[in-house]
Amino acid sequence: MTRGGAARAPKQCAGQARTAPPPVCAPMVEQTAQIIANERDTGPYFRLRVRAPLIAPRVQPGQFVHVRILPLKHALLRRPFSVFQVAGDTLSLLYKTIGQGTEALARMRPGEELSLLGPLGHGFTVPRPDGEIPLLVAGGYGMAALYLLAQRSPRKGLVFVGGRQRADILCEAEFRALGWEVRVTTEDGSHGEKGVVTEPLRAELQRRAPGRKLFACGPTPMLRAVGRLAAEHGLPAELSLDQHMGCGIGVCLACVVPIKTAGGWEYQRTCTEGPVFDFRQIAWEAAE
Amino acid sequence: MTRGGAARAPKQCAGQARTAPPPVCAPMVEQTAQIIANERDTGPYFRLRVRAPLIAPRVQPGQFVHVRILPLKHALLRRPFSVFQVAGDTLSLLYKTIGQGTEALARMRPGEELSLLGPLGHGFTVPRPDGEIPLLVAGGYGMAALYLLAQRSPRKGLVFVGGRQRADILCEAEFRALGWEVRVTTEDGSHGEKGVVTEPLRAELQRRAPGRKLFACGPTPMLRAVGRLAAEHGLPAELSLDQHMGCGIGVCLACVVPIKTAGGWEYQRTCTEGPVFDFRQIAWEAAE
Amino acid sequence: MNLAVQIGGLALPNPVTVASGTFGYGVEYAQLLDLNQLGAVVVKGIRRDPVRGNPTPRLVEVTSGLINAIGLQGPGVDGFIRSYWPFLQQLKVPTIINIWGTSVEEYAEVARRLDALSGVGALELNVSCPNIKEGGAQFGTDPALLRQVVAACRAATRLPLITKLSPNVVSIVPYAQAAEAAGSDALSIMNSYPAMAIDVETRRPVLANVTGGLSGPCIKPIALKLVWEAAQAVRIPIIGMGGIQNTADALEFIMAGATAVAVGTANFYAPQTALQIIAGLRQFMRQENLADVRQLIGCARAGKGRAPEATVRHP
Amino acid sequence: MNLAVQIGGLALPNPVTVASGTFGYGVEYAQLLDLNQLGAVVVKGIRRDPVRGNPTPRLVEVTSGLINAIGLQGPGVDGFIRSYWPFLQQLKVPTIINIWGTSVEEYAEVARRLDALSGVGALELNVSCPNIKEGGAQFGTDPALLRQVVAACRAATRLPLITKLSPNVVSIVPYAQAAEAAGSDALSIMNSYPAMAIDVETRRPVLANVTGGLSGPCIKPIALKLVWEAAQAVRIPIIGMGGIQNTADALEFIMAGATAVAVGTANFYAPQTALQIIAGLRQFMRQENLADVRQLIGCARAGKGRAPEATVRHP
Ligand SMILES: Cc1cc2nc3c(=O)[nH]c(=O)nc-3n(C[C@H](O)[C@H](O)[C@H](O)COP(=O)(O)OP(=O)(O)OC[C@H]3O[C@@H](n4cnc5c(N)ncnc54)[C@H](O)[C@@H]3O)c2cc1C
Ligand SMILES: Cc1cc2nc3c(=O)[nH]c(=O)nc-3n(C[C@H](O)[C@H](O)[C@H](O)COP(=O)(O)OP(=O)(O)OC[C@H]3O[C@@H](n4cnc5c(N)ncnc54)[C@H](O)[C@@H]3O)c2cc1C
Ligand SMILES: Cc1cc2nc3c(=O)[nH]c(=O)nc-3n(C[C@H](O)[C@H](O)[C@H](O)COP(=O)(O)O)c2cc1C
Ligand SMILES: Cc1cc2nc3c(=O)[nH]c(=O)nc-3n(C[C@H](O)[C@H](O)[C@H](O)COP(=O)(O)O)c2cc1C
Ligand code: FES
Ligand code: FES
Repeated sequence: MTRGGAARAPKQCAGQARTAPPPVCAPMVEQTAQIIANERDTGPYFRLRVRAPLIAPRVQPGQFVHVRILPLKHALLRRPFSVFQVAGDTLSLLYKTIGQGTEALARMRPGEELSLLGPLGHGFTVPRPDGEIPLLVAGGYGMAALYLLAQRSPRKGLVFVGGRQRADILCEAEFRALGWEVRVTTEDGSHGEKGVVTEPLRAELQRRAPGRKLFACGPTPMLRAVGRLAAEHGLPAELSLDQHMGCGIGVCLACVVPIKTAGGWEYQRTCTEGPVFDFRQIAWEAAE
Repeated sequence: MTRGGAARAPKQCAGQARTAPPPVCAPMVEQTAQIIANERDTGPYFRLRVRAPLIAPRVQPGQFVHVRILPLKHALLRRPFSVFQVAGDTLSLLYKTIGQGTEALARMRPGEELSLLGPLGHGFTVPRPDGEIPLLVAGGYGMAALYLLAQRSPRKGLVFVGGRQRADILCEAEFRALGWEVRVTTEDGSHGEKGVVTEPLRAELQRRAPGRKLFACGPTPMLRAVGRLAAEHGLPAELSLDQHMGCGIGVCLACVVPIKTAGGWEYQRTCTEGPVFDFRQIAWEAAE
Repeated sequence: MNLAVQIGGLALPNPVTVASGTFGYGVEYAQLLDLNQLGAVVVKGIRRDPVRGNPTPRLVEVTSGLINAIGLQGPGVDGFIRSYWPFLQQLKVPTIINIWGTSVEEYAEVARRLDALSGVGALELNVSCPNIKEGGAQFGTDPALLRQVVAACRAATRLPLITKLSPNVVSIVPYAQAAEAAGSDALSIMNSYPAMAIDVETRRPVLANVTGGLSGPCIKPIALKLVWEAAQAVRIPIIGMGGIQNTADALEFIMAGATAVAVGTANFYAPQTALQIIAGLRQFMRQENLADVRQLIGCARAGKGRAPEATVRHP
Repeated sequence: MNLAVQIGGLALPNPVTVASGTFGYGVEYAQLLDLNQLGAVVVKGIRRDPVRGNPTPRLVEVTSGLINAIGLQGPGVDGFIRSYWPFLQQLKVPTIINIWGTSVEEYAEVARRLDALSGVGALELNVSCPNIKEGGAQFGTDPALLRQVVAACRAATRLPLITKLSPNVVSIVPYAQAAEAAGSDALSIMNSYPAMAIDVETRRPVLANVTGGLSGPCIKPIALKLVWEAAQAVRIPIIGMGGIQNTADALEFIMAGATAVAVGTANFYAPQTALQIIAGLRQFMRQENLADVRQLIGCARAGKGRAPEATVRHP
């Protein structure tokens, strides 16, 4: 069941404490957004920039937009994408073409329009200047969700980026330009270290763990591995989960994940209570 | 029921005598056709030119192509259009935007592709050099079906063109350029005579009817009026009928019209036995 | 120009409502649209106790539709009253509460408890959820059981009762008539249709629940036919739904005999749909010179509409 | 690599057939594709006498589908034999003849007359046409009548019998079992689904027949679920159909338990569909290292497919 307490009028709540999230969060809007640019990055990855003045200025790191790709007439649902960058009244997405929606999106041209619903979801907690040192861990398009966090974080840290091959390593230069240290791994060794992204992370934590906090976005096995490392070292970790979505705004209950409660666990919504959850809250066992 | 006689291998039959049409006609092909040009003519009318080397050279006047408009993902059926002009391995359509298919078509650009099935149907009988003088009667996009007939006819004649307003009068100059006389009517009087297209036709036939043959394409009420005039004057008339179609190739039986038989009437297929029928064959009463 | 309609004693300011399970508890949409413009707010189905729902995946997109197997996750009557009723109660438009149970007694109990709330617009009895084994569909595909459920709820409350029928029957007529005879004030037609999808990569059903309910534009022609048939078999009003995404869709249902319509799946991808349809209906009535939307109800039946000649363009 | 399958004694060179009524009598498509590449040719439904069919409009396009009410126009048994059989007889692949009647006796008579033809592959009993009042649907929605029809045809012919079931039932299981018990060698699932559309400009049903049968990709998730359920309830093979338009669709049906599939509505807009699917199946089997297409039949059932981890890309 969804957590209660919310008959009051909806209000801003992104970044609010996780203990009692109301069913409705950051005031979202639906807005027609014109495409400014839509270009290939590397391999199957594209960067899309749109004008979305009602959404862009209010996005918190880790939040997402739910995009209606209008040429996709027989596929109805919107597609969720993390907001990658924000500049004035524009926002950018970094997306991977994997299916009919993202492929149709990749064919769209500047001047064409999308419908955006956003900003949606609970994002990452932005590190405090005097807080823990952030270690970001990204797999593939997971980078998109973490860039805004790095940019907004007053405390610089390390970024661990992993992928299958060189083309999966995104925005390395951008993170370095922000003054963050970047550690790259690829499974085929075509760029950076050969291996999976959690290996250099494990090494780093063995070297020095205290005072660090993990922030991760990527495939579920990677997130679970990050969670295990956090547990081993007693560190906090915020994980951004990936679930198929219907509405994106908390009504369809398609996107739920099992979250621990006093008595056991209950389903909470990735689109509303998430996509970012404290790793200790997630009842992984119940999801199996 | 569909008329029999056809277990033999399919063969060329466009222009064949109407008495015993086999169920399968002019060898049709399915072909991907690249758009060369797609531009507005007047008002809601567009001209589309495509490269279709397997179809264009074989088209007979009055035949049509069945077009799959690929961006129209949730609307499945092909749309039928008369072949307007043929030049080498290209063919042109003249179409009016009236619904989702034609509107999607109007948005397509040179270089994009359509799927064409054609040439389809039984067209008009091309006049003989020593035969009757052809009088063509067209309403709106009906012009499209008649142009090729005028071009291929060794005997020149008159063209009666009608429409609601000036923008509905298409390819007047092209018919004149072929050396045909053109009589224009518009319902609002904005071009040519004010009135409906059958009025100047009636006047012409009253002046001189014998040795004339009517060929018509346009809205059903116009076709029926042309049929009545032909009957009054004892003239032959070929009418191109407009029916909603499924397959376009004779299998779905959606496009049928009632055709007189010895014993009464039977349903025949507009896409296969038609779209052009001798007006005396049509059992209009049965269609009501 | 009158858009108001009556659904068995319940007055709706206009005929456009939303479909249960696609609009949460209303509050979630409050930021995106003015709920007070709707004909009514219809909330997600609730039963007596909280319900955890099915494992994920719970939803899969298919051609022009989606299949869901949410499993009626919900807070239960108490949770609903505590968390959502204070918000819903302050709305100016009626709230219709969709309820279900796993026994005749449970349906009646939920009805009784909601009867005690002040300000409820109507109860919609979901006897047709395709995703619940005991309860749900079984009540909607057996006319005798359907009659018992409706009668028990009828005895438990004086609130208007709307029975939401299953499409998964040979003919909707006996079910529509059973609900009417047992005291239902109105019908909702239709719930989602039992369906499934297989992932050819994993070679497994996509949904954790294997099967689910198909909704969206793909089912509209089926829903329309059921409304058409039911409207000729009963005297109580019908709320038509199934794939409605624009004004023309809503008009089709009204012309087939529905007194009101509900927008479901379209809320997920186009949250303004219901409001756009209300505006579209007004525009249609203006163009067609209609003073009262009720003139359109069932007008597609022979002898009720206009002659085919008198066509005009619609919005 | 084996693609051949058996449909109750009838050997098909591959599992991809076409759906009755969407492929005429085969001859019409002969210019567009090599019929001898198909699993079988299935012809439009015929009864004893010629049938004129319904008035027009007979067909309307809807979202991701179409509704037809052709009314089984056809030449009757004699007309069929005279006009089409000489062509069909010379094909290398089997012809399946779809038949119907308005009484049990008529079904049996048609079956008997076709039994006398040499070279017929199988008879498909259409007990589920939604567009015929007497005959058609009534036999498909009453298990007792269904059993009579199948038994009477069984007595009339030794040809393989395929019973084509109606989707318009609460559960397909009793119908599938009734057909099996009465001697049907296989099942075809499903026919089109009863549906309708209204023209909001004329305010009238679009189809002259008012209602018709919905087909195309919009019904695929419904058809798939019926195949899934029937496959677990009977031992006879199933030909799956409903909205199939590509290899993945066909694989879904086979993985759900169909032994063969039929391409219907897609023939109208994409005549190469069946051949493309055959090529697609070959490619899939090559990639997946499968020697026999029969390894895929029903593999989506628990314990029959592969583990979700071992995913690969399909064509
Ligand atoms: C909170 C969140 C943030 C995301 N951010 C990004 C991002 O920044 N960049 C990026 O490339 N991708 C991101 N994704 C994944 C992205 O939503 C999917 O890749 C996309 O929806 C695929 O659509 P498709 O039509 O191309 O694929 P299809 O497989 O054709 O889609 C079919 C259906 O499945 C859903 N779906 C398929 N894959 C996923 C997935 N991985 N996650 C969620 N739904 C899926 C689609 O939305 C659609 O409803 C994010 C997902 C979530 C939940
Ligand atoms: C033999 C023949 C030749 C034709 N030649 C021409 C031509 O040269 N130029 C031209 O502009 N139009 C022509 N038409 C009409 C043209 O086919 C329709 O205007 C077109 O199909 C409309 O499609 P739509 O998607 O825009 O309209 P919609 O109304 O959205 O179409 C919905 C469905 O109805 C069918 N439909 C709608 N109107 C017609 C119609 N008048 N005739 C047949 N089917 C229709 C569509 O094909 C589609 O299946 C011809 C029709 C026929 C039968
Ligand atoms: C995700 C989802 C959840 C639903 N939950 C309910 C429910 O709780 N109770 C109910 O009666 N119907 C429920 N329905 C059915 C809808 O109310 C509606 O009857 C159906 O979806 C058809 O309308 P549509 O095609 O416009 O969505 C649900 C539908 C969807 C898609
Ligand atoms: C125009 C049309 C005519 C049909 N005629 C018949 C028929 O004569 N006999 C029959 O058993 N099914 C008939 N059907 C049903 C199809 O064989 C098939 O079962 C149904 O269309 C579902 O498949 P599809 O979605 O791939 O079209 C017809 C379907 C269509 C669209
Ligand atoms: S996507 Fe609908 S509740 Fe999260
Ligand atoms: S359009 Fe199918 S038979 Fe003519």
